[in-house]
Amino acid sequence: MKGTDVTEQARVSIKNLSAWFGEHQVLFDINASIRDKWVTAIIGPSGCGKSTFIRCLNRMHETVPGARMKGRVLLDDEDIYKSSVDPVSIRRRIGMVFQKPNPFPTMSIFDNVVAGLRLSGQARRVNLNEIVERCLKQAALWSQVKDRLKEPGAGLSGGQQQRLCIARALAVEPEVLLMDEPCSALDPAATQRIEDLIFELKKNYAIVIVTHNMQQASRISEHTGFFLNGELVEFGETSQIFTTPGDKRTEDYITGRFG
Amino acid sequence: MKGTDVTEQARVSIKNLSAWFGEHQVLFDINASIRDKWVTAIIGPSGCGKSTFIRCLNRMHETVPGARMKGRVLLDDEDIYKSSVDPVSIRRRIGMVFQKPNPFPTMSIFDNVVAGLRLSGQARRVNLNEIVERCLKQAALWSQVKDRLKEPGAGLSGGQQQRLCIARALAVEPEVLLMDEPCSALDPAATQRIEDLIFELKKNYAIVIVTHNMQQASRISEHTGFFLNGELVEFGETSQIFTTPGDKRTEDYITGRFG
Amino acid sequence: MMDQAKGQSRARKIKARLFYLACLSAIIISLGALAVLLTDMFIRGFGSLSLSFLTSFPSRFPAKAGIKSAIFGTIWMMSLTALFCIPIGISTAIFLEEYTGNSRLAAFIKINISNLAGVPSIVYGFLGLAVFVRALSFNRSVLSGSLTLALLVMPIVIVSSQEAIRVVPRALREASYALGGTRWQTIRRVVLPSSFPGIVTGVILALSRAIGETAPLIMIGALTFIAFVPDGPFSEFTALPIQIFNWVPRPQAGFHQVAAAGVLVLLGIIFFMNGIASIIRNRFERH
Amino acid sequence: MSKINALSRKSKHGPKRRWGESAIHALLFLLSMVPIITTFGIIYALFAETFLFFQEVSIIKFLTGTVWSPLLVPKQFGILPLVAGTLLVTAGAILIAVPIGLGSAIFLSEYASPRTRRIIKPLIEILAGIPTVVYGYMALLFISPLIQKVFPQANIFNAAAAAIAVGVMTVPMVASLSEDAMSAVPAGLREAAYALGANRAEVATRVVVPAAASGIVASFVLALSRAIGETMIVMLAAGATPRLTANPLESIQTITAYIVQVSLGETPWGSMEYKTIFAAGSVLFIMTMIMNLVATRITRKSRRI
Amino acid sequence: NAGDGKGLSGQVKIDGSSTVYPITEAVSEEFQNENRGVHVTVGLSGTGGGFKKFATGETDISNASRAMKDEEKAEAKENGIKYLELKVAFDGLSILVNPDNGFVDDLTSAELKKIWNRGSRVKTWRDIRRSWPDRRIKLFGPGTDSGTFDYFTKAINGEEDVSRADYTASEDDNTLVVGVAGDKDALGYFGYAYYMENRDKLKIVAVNGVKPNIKTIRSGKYAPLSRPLFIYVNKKSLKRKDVRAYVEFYLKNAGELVGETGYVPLGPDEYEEQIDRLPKP
Ligand SMILES: Nc1ncnc2c1ncn2[C@@H]1O[C@H](COP(=O)(O)OP(=O)(O)OP(=O)(O)O)[C@@H](O)[C@H]1O
Ligand SMILES: Nc1ncnc2c1ncn2[C@@H]1O[C@H](COP(=O)(O)OP(=O)(O)OP(=O)(O)O)[C@@H](O)[C@H]1O
Ligand SMILES: [Mg+2]
Ligand SMILES: [Mg+2]
Repeated sequence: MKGTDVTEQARVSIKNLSAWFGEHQVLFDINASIRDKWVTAIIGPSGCGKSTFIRCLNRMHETVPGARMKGRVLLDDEDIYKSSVDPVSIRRRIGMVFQKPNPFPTMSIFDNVVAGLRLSGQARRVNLNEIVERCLKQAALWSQVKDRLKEPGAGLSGGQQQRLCIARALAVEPEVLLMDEPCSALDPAATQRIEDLIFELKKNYAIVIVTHNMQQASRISEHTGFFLNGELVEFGETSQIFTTPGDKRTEDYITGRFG
Repeated sequence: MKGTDVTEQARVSIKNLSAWFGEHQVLFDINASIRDKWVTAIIGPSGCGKSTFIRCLNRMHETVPGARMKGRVLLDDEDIYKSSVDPVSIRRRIGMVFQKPNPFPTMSIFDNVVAGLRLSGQARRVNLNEIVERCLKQAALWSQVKDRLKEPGAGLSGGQQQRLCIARALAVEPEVLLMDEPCSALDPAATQRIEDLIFELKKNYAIVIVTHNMQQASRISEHTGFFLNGELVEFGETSQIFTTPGDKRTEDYITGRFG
Repeated sequence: MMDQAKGQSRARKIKARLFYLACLSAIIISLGALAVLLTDMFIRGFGSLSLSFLTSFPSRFPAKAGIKSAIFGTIWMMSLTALFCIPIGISTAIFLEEYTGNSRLAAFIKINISNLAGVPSIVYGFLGLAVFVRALSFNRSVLSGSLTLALLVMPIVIVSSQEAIRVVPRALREASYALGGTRWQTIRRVVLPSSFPGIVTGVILALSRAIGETAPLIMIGALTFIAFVPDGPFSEFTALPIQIFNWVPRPQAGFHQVAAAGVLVLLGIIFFMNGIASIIRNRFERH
Repeated sequence: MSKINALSRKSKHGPKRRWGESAIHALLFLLSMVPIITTFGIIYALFAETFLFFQEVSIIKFLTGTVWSPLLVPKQFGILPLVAGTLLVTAGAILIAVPIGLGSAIFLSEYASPRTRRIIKPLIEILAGIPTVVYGYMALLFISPLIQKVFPQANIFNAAAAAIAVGVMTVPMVASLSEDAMSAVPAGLREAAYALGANRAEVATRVVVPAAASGIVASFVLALSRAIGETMIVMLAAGATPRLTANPLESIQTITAYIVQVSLGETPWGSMEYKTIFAAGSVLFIMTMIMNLVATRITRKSRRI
Repeated sequence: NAGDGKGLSGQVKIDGSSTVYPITEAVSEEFQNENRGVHVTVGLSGTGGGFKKFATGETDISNASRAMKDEEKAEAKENGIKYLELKVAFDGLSILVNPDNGFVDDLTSAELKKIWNRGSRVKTWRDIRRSWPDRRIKLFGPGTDSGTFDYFTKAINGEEDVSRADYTASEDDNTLVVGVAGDKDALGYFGYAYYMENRDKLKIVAVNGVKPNIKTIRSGKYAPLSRPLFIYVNKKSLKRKDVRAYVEFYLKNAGELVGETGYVPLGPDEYEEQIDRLPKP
C-alpha cells in the first residue's frame, strides 16, 4: 500500500481497522487518514466495503445488529471507540449524508433542517430561523425553498432532497462530513450542483465521499482510496492515483476493465 | 442526429417513438434500428430514459400503470403495437434481462430455466432436460449448477443468478435480447463472464444492452446510442461515437464531464 | 460549540433511560398477563386433561364430561370456514391488487372491507341468524356457523393476502411478463407462490380468530347440548368455545376445571395451527 | 426459427387463452363482490327489524333517553345507558391497550435483538388467540377482587374489571400491528437520525413512531373496534345493569352484553322487547362504522405526509 | 346410522329455558347413552326463544320455566301446532345472604316487596327492620330477561317485570354466587340449585318463616317462591317413535335425575299420571 505519509495534517486517522457482519469479515486492517479541508474520495466495485468503511468512522456501523469492528479511529488524536466516548456525540461531530436522500417524511423542510438541534435540546438556545437560512444557503437550496419552508420535505425532487439532507447534516455543525454515494440517485444537473456544493464545503470541513463514478472522484477529490474485497488497495493523492496507479488492480478498475 | 443509415439490415426499427409516464414525457421522438447479430449499446446518464426506451421494444412499458407511448416499433417490418398483435407473444419473441438478477425465488434452477415454457404450456411438448442443458450451457452456467438443478435459484451468487436469468430468457428462443444494465449489480469477475457470454450470444441474436459503464459499451458493442433527457442525441457505430462523437454533449458525457 | 457537541446532556440520557424502562415494563406486563393467564388455566385445567376428556361426550357430571362433540364440531366448522373464506378472500385480494388498479370500484370494495374488519362479531351473529339460519333455512347447522364465521374473518384473509401480494417485487412480475406470461399466468406461477407465506399467515390468523369466537355462534343459536358427532354440513353442532361457555356458569366447581381444560385444548389447537404456519413460513422464506 | 417458436406463434392469438383470462377476471370480480354483499346483508339483517321497532318507539326518545329498561315495568327505551357503558369499557380498554401495546411494540422493534423478537412476538400473539370467555372469568375472579381490595366501594361486577380484561385482550393486536408498522420504517430514516446524534429513544419517538403513524393508528382503530364489539368479557364481568354513569367501579351494561342477554333470555321472539336487540345492534354497527370511516380519514391523512 | 341399543334412530330437537336446561340435559345424556342412534339436541334460547321455534314447528320439545303466554299460544295455533304441557319439576327461588351476616334469618313477603319493588327506598338494613344495622345493602339478582326474574317479580311485587332497577344484575347465576359470597352486606335471589352447590359460601334465608328444602318446595309450603317447570311436547312429533321414547324416558327418569340437578322432583305418582296422559301411539 502507498501514500499513508499524510498523517501529520490528519483530522481523522484510521489505524488497523477491521470490520465484520456476524462472522463475515468485510474490512481487513485498513490504515488511512483524512485531511482537513480536503475531499477524500473512496472508490471501488460494489460490495467491496466502501460503505462499511465510512460507517466505521462515525460509529454508525455498530447500529447494525451483529456488526462489530476492531482497530482504532482517531478524531483529533482521540480514539472515538474509547469506552468513555459517547457514540451519540461522535455522530454529532462527524456528520453523514446517505446514498438515498432520506429526509424525515413527517417533518417540514424547516423541521428537517433543525431536526438534529431539536434532538439535542439546543433548539431553544439558538435562533432557528437564522440557522435554517444559513444551512439551506450553504446547501444551495435556499432560493428554491425559502417560500415553502413549512411544506413536507418529501415533496422535493431527489436532488433537492439530497441537498436538504446535506443542510440537515450541516445544521449540527459537524467537523467532518461523510457522504455515501450522495449523487448516485440524482440526475446530472443535480449532481453538478452537489459537486459545486462539495467544492464550497471543503473550505470548512474534512469531507469523505464514496462514489462509484470515477470521473466524479477525479473531479472533486484531493485524496482517493481504492477498496477491493475489503482491502484498501491504494490510498493517495487523486491526481497520482488516476495517472500513475501503483497497483495493477487499481489501474484495471480505473480504466473500466471491471466494475 | 447521425447514423440512422443502417435500416436495411434492421431486425427492429424504431420510428418516432415517444413515451410518457402519466403526463410526464420521458422519450421524445426516437428513431433507431437494431441490427441482427450485432450488439447495440445504450448509454446515458441516470434518468435519461434508457430503460424506458428498451422497455418500449417489447411492450413492457405498457405494464406500468399510467404509462403510454406513441410511434411505431417494427419487428421484421411488422408493427408490434398493431392492435391485432398480442403483447404476450411479442415478449416471447423479444426476451429481456433486467438490471437486478430476478430469478423466481420459489422455483428451482431447473424450473427457473423452463418457466417461460411452462407459462405458455409448451413444456409438455418438448424435452425439458435437453432445453435446460442447452440454455444453461449457452449461459455458461451449466458446469457450475448441473449437479444441483433442483435447488432454489435464489441460492446462487449474484453473477450466477444473472446468468440463470439469461438462460431463462434464452429458453423461450427469442429473436432479440434486451438487457437492462445486466452487470451493474455484479462483481468484476461475473461481469467478465457475462460479457463473454454476450459475445457468444450475438452470433444468433440481435442484442440491445443498456449500460452505465462506457468502457463496457466500447468493449462489447458494434452500435451505440447516447440518450440525454429523453432524446437520442447520437446513434451510430461504437468506434466512431467513442473516438469522434458528433455532438458536444456526447463528448462531454464520454469524457466524464458529468453523469 | 464544542461544549454543545460534547454529547448528550444528562437530561437527555436520563430521558432515554426512562423511555427504555417504560417500554421494557410494557413488554413485561404483556408477557406477565400471558403468564398469569396460562398458569391459571394450567392449574385449574391440567388435572381434568385426559384421553377420556377428549373422547367423551358432554355430561352433567364434571368427572365424566368430555369434549368429543365439541372437538369434532370445531374441526367441521373450521374446515368449512376455511373452505369458504380462503378462496373468496384470496380471490378478492388478487382482484384488488392485480386487476382493478385505482378504480372507483376498488376503492368502494376496499372501504367495505376495512369497515367489515371493524364490525363487532356479534353483528355478524345477526347476519348469520337472519340470512343463514332463517332466510336460507340452514337452521343452526355447522354450515350456518361456518358461513357466519367465514364472513367474519374474511377481511383478515383479504387484507393480509393483499399485503402479501403487494410486497412481491415488481421485478418478478416483470420477469414473468418478459417471458411472455399473461396476467393470470404471472399471478398463478409467480405472484401467488411468492406471497404464499404471507397468505398462510393471514389465513391462520383468521382461523385462530374464528376458532375462539363465541358471541356470533350464540346469536345463531349454537349454545346447545350435543352428545353426537356432526355427520354433515347440515348437522347441528357444538364447538369448543361454546362448550366452555356452557360449562363456566355452572354451579359445580368441577365444571370450572373442565372448562379450563377445554381452554387448554383450544389453546393447544391454536398453538398447533400457528406452529404449522411458522413452519410453512420458514420453509418458504428460506428460498 | 425453431419448432418451439413456430408453436408459440401459432398459439399466440389462440382464442382459448384470451377466453380463459377473461373468465378468470370475471370470476375474481364476482368473488370480490362478497364483501359488498356482506355489508348489505348486515344492513338488511339489522335494519329491517329496527325499522319495525321504530314504528312503536320514538327514535328521538330512543336516542336521547337516559333510562334503558325494556324488560321492566314501566318500559323505557333510552339507549344512552348502554352506549355509555360501551364507551366506558372501551375507553378504559384503550387506556390500557395503547400504552402497553405501543410500549411493547417499541421495545420489540427498537430495543430487542432479532432473536428476542422472534421469540416474544409469537408469544404475545398467543394472547390474541385465547377465547374471550376466558378473559371474562379472569376479570371476574381475578381482577375484580383486586379492584375491590383497592376500592372497597367497588361492585363485584364493574366496568373497570371488564375494561382491564378487554384492554389486556387487545394489547397483542396493538403490539403486533404497531411493531409491523415500525419494522417497515425504512432503515435509512433511523440511520439519518442516528447520524445526527440521536440516541435510541429519540430515534424511536421522533422518527420511527411518526413515520409509522398510519400503521400505529390503524392498530389503535382495530383495538378500538374490538373493544366496542367485545361481548363475552363484558357480559361476564361488567354486570347486567344499564346505567348512565362514568364511574368505572359500578356495574353497567354494554350494548353487546344486552344483545346476548336477550338472545339467551325469556323474551318472546317477535315481541317489541325482542326487537330492541336489533335497534341496539344497529346503534353498535353505526358507531363502529362511523369510527372506522373517521379512522380511515385519519390514516389516509397521516399517510400522505 | 340405524341406531343401536333399542334400534331407534332419528333426531329429537329441544330448545328453550336455561332454567329447565340442566334437567333436560341430564335426561338427554342418559337417553343418548342408551340410544346412540337418536340425536338429541338441547338448545338454550330461553323460554321465549324456545316457544318461538316450538310454535313454528322447528322443535319437538320446548323447555319452559313458565306457562305459555297467550300470544305464544295464538302463534302455535296459527301454525297448526298442537301440544302437551308436562310438568317436570319444581324450582324454589332462594333468598341468600353472606354467611358473615349474623342478623338476617328470615324475611316476610312484605319485607321482600319493600326491598325489591319498583321505586323502593330501602338502602340500608335498617330500612327493613329497625333493629338491623345502618349499613348499605348490596342487592344481587338475575338479569331482567331471565325466567327467575319474571317469576320473582310476579310473586313478590305482584306484577311481572316490576322491580327496582338499581341492583347488581347478572345473567349468570354463578357470578351472583360470587357476588353474594364476596360481600358481607349482600342480599340476592336466585335458583335453589345454585344454593345447593354453594352451601358453604352462602346463607339461606327463610321466607315467611319457611326455609326452602325439598319438602317445603314440593308441597308448596315454601310460598310464594316455589314454581313448577315444564316441557312442552309437539303432539305431531310425539307420534314419532324416537320422540315418544324420549318423552317416556324423561318422565320415567325425571324423579331421579331432577334431584341430581338441585331442583325438586314431583311426587312419583305425578310422573306416572303424566305418562298416562300421553296419547296412545
Ligand atoms: N447489514 C449487513 N449485514 C450483513 N452483511 C452486510 C450488511 N451490509 C453489507 N454487508 C456485506 O458487507 C460487504 C461490504 O458491504 P458494503 O455495503 O460496505 O459495500 P459497498 O462497497 O458500499 O457496496 P456498494 O457500492 O454496493 O454500496 C458486502 O459483502 C455486503 O454483502
Ligand atoms: N414507473 C415510473 N413512473 C413514473 N416515472 C418514471 C417511472 N419509471 C421511470 N420514470 C421516470 O422516467 C424517466 C426515465 O426513466 P428511466 O428509468 O427510463 O431512466 P434510465 O435512463 O433507465 O435511468 P437509470 O440509469 O437510473 O436506470 C425518469 O425521469 C424517471 O424518473
Ligand atoms: Mg455502499
Ligand atoms: Mg434504468
